[in-house]
Amino acid sequence: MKLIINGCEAQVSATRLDALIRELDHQDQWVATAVNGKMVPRDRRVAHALKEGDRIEILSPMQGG
Amino acid sequence: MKLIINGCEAQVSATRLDALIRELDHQDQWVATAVNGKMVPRDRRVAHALKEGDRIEILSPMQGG
Amino acid sequence: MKLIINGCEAQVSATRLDALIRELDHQDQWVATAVNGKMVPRDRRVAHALKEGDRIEILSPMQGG
Amino acid sequence: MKLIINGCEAQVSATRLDALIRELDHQDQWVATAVNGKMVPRDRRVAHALKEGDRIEILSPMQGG
Amino acid sequence: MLTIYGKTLSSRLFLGTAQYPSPAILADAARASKPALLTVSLRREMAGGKTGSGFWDVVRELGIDLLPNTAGCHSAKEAITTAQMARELFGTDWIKLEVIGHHDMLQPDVFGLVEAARALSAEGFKVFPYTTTDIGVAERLLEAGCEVLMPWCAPIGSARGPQDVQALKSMRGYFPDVPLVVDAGLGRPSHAMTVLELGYDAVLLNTAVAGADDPVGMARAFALAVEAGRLAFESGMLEPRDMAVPSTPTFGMAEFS
Amino acid sequence: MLTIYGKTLSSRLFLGTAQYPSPAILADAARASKPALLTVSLRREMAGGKTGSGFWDVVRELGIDLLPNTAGCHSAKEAITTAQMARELFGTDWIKLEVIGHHDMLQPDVFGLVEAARALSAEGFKVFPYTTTDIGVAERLLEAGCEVLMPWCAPIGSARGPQDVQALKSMRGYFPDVPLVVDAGLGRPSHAMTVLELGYDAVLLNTAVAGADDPVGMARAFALAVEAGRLAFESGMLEPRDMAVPSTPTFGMAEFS
Amino acid sequence: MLTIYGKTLSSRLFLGTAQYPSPAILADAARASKPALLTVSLRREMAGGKTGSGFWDVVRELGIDLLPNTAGCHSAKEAITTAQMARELFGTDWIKLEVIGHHDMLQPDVFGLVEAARALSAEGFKVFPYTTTDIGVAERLLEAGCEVLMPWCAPIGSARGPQDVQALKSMRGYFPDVPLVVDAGLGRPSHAMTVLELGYDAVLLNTAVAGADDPVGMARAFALAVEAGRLAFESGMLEPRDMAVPSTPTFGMAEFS
Amino acid sequence: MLTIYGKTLSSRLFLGTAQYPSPAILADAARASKPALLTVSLRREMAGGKTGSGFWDVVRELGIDLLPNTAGCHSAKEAITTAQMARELFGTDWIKLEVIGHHDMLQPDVFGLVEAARALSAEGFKVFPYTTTDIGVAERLLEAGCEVLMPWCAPIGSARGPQDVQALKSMRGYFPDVPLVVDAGLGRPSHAMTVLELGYDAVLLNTAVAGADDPVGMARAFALAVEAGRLAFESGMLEPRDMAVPSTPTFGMAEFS
Repeated sequence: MKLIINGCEAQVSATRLDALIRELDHQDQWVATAVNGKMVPRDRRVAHALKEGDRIEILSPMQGG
Repeated sequence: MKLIINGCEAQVSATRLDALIRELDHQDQWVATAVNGKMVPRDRRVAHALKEGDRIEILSPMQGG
Repeated sequence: MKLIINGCEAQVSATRLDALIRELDHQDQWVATAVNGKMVPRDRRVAHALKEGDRIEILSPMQGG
Repeated sequence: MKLIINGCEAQVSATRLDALIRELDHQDQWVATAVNGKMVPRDRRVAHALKEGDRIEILSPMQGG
Repeated sequence: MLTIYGKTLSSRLFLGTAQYPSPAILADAARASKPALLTVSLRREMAGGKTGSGFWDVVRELGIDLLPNTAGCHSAKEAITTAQMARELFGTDWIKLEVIGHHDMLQPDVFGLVEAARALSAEGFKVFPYTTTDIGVAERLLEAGCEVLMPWCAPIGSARGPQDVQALKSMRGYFPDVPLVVDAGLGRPSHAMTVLELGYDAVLLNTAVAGADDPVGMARAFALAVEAGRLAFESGMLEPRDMAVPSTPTFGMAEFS
Repeated sequence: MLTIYGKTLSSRLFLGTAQYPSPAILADAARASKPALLTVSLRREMAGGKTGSGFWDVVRELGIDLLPNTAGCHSAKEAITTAQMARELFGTDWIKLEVIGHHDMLQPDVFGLVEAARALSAEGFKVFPYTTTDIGVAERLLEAGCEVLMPWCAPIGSARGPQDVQALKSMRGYFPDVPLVVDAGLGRPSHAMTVLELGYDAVLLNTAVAGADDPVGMARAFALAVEAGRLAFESGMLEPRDMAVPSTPTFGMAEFS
Repeated sequence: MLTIYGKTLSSRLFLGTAQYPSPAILADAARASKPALLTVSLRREMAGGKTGSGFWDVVRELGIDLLPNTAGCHSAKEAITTAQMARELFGTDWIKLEVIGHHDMLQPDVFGLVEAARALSAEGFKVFPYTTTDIGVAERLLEAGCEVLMPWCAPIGSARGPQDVQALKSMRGYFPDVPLVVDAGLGRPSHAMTVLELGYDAVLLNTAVAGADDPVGMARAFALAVEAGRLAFESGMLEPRDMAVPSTPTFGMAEFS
Repeated sequence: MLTIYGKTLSSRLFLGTAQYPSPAILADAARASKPALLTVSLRREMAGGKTGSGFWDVVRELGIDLLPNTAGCHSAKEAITTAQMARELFGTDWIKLEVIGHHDMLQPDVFGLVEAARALSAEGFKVFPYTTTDIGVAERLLEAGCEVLMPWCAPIGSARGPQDVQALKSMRGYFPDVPLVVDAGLGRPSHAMTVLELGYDAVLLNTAVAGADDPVGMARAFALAVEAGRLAFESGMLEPRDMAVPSTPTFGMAEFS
């Protein structure tokens, strides 16, 4: 299935958000996720089915002022 | 009829706004009027019937910065 | 003999500066002295004869900024 | 005779200051003169004999702030 | 020349009409300074049309265009109704829009201001908003239909002059083509001149003139200051330098040693 | 009117003649600003009286009183000889006395300045000393015979404007009856206006005008600024206040609630 | 001690974590200055959780409370979603709310800011709003549920220090009991000290420390400045005077004439 | 470390001893701020060595090096005799040289100052001259033998803080290797910090501490300010910029639209 992940098109096999995080080799507890502009909390990722063309944001801690 | 004119209670005989202006001896063209918080244009004063307790504002030109 | 001590006229019996300091009950090591606008060092007080009308300044430590 | 005129060495034939001004083709009334650091007024130039090595300053009006 | 809402103004000075020792002195101050606009307000009529009518006769005789204000309004609703009444009374759709947040600072309430500016522009008013140097607020006022902005440079009547020159510069730089009029906070002609030198288009004054020992002389001084400030802006001023630079040429110095 | 050394001056602006793009532009700037005095200097004559003679013809044609300077002199001796030569060359005993301490600041050398002022006053010169705001130095200059003081407000040519307003106020307050002319450091007409508002009697300018994109327009702007600044001083300005004060009366406000 | 949202803070310094030469230098700067809070943000994860993880390990080891921000958000919606994600990621409901109006000034967009503050407060966030000195905006932020205000004193990263001291004083005077933290615009420790002397409760810094030649030394200097500034405020400073007043007593002066 | 006349000083704070509520509070203030030097003066002894002897006992117990002054002297002659008496009384050849021009400004009389500095240096005194930022005067003081300069930054006791930062910068830049101590005019710790940030080597204070509501707390605040200001100077501060610059990286921003 084709998704837009952090602004870039990507072809993935995962069908749920928790699987996508694993497929991308992210550390589950150090990322926050949003799908199509809405946050998806960590405990809902397992239940969150992905659809063709979903816009996924995967964010992690960064320097800030 | 009792009205509140520019914040003060007053007993008047006029039943329409144009008559009130005359009764108060104001110069019709140098005042602007509002009833119960809404402006009443000059040409509508004649048609504007007053009710007991109406709050009337009669304003005239003043210094301003 | 009459002197002007720190701006005030005074009648004293001392004839030398070291004696004057004692007569005025000052602590010798905590005052500095001048006669007629010139400093008289501590070790010269004993040799310094006073004359009628000499202007004596006797100064001590004070707060300063 | 060799002089230093406005900081530059120069060989001149004039022996008096008024003659020097003419020799240098200056307008007499629009220059002020000094010899060896001292001003020589206009009316004294005729009487002022020059000596070998004199330092002559010939100044004229200039922009100023 | 300065053009606002399609009208070319005769000067870069707008003058308030309040607080003068007498209507006659107001008239003399206006004649001495030839402002493009006079600001006026409206208040409750007392005792048969007599209130301040001496004032009103004087102002009409001056024949200067009027800019009514909504001074003292603390909500968009009050300001809107006041503007509607001013339009009828003064016969102009120009309005100096003031919505004041709280008393002790007389600071614009930017939320009420934008709301009222939207409503009044929609009713065809030509709004002159009294605002701050906040650029985001300014953008909303322009979106609302305003074609001029009137930022304060210090609290009303404080006479302190420009308190944040950087903010004034930023606003000028961000809106190069919008007429910007400094309204409120000016105390001295040099304050007015300073903002004109920064490229501001005009100033609106009242207290600094009316409260001077000689309001007529001060009005004239402000008029000259505004003219000179604009001329200086157009003539390209020097930038400040850190080091001293001689004006008189050093070349050709005599040596007397 | 301003009177110095018994002579009443036609304006409160003194203008320098250096650094203009051309003598013609200098002439136009002078005509546009009508200064009371033009400052000039003298330098080594080069090549048969031709040096800067275009300049000199132009200056004479203007018919404005001249104030020769001793710019660039680093000792009392140099300044005294230069003043003597200037007196003959320009036919005036007025002299702007500059004794400069060191190059990079062009700061007055107050020791050499007082020494030269004493000597020149004794020779009958009318000395206009370029000095600092140091009040003790000013007292010695007055004792030496000076009847005017010309303090800097910032380094020459820095265009920074008044750097220490308190010091300028103190000097004005300490010498209420001495003509005080701010010389050097002014960059913008509002700077000149500010010192006139403080009660200073005049300003001397050069770089700020000659170095402007349009020297003629800038000269005019400074002339207006000086006129307006004096008028403001005489008209009694408001003092700054901390709190905001309404200009439009709040009495008689309508209630629409 | 300073208490915000019921939590007593260990210092009056909040430190940003961006722009340091290395995570190690950030850690040393934090140890040298002992800030009460470290600000952090979140960004797109690149390449398998490796992005800035060196940074993240360092920050966790420091064991200092975190204040996530919504830097770079240009709408309430973006800021709200970012805050929700930050709450989960950093395990705190404290959020530094930035809604930026436009790029070149990084000025708060006060409309988006108030909208986002209302929504986030309703969701239980403890909002630290990055705002201006606008008092009307501040009142709406407090109504929205904010228990602290973080006004700028100059544009972010400008290092200019307080540009409008009167406005800062007015805000402090108008909200005597609200914790006020100056966020953005500070360049020098003396700037931070100045706002503490005015009675501000704390400062938030980043560029001034991270961009110094020696960030660790500068962090320490700011920590001392903040401590000293608060101590000065509590110790009751002298008011400026116009006239000079001797410190050494003049009574009892000797006479040597 | 700061070294003056070959002696390394323990701090960059010099503290005056006048105007404290009591000698005990002076002692506590000195203990709280650990100044390198305490300034003292001498006055006419009254009534048998009792005058201010409580003060004198306290000062001796503190065991801090003393810097006697010539405060109140209006001529070189007075200052020289006072210095000679101070040397004997306090057992030190260090002297803070004050020659005051006139009362209301307590401004240094630079002519008397240089004259006295020459005479005292010739007698072996280590002169600490209280002077202005005048660079020509400073050069003469150095020629006279002074190895330190103590310029004012505002009138004594005015508490106004630096009035002409450009002049302070110029003096620092012109004398990179001479110890420069700001003496007089400081009112707030941030003022002291500002001059240390400019690279000044130390400050001398009195009124700002003694006149505070809590002199002991204020003394501590100044001590921290001086330490922090020096640290900031050595750590290389950011220069102010005109435009805003983001601290949080903008790279990797999420998109929620």
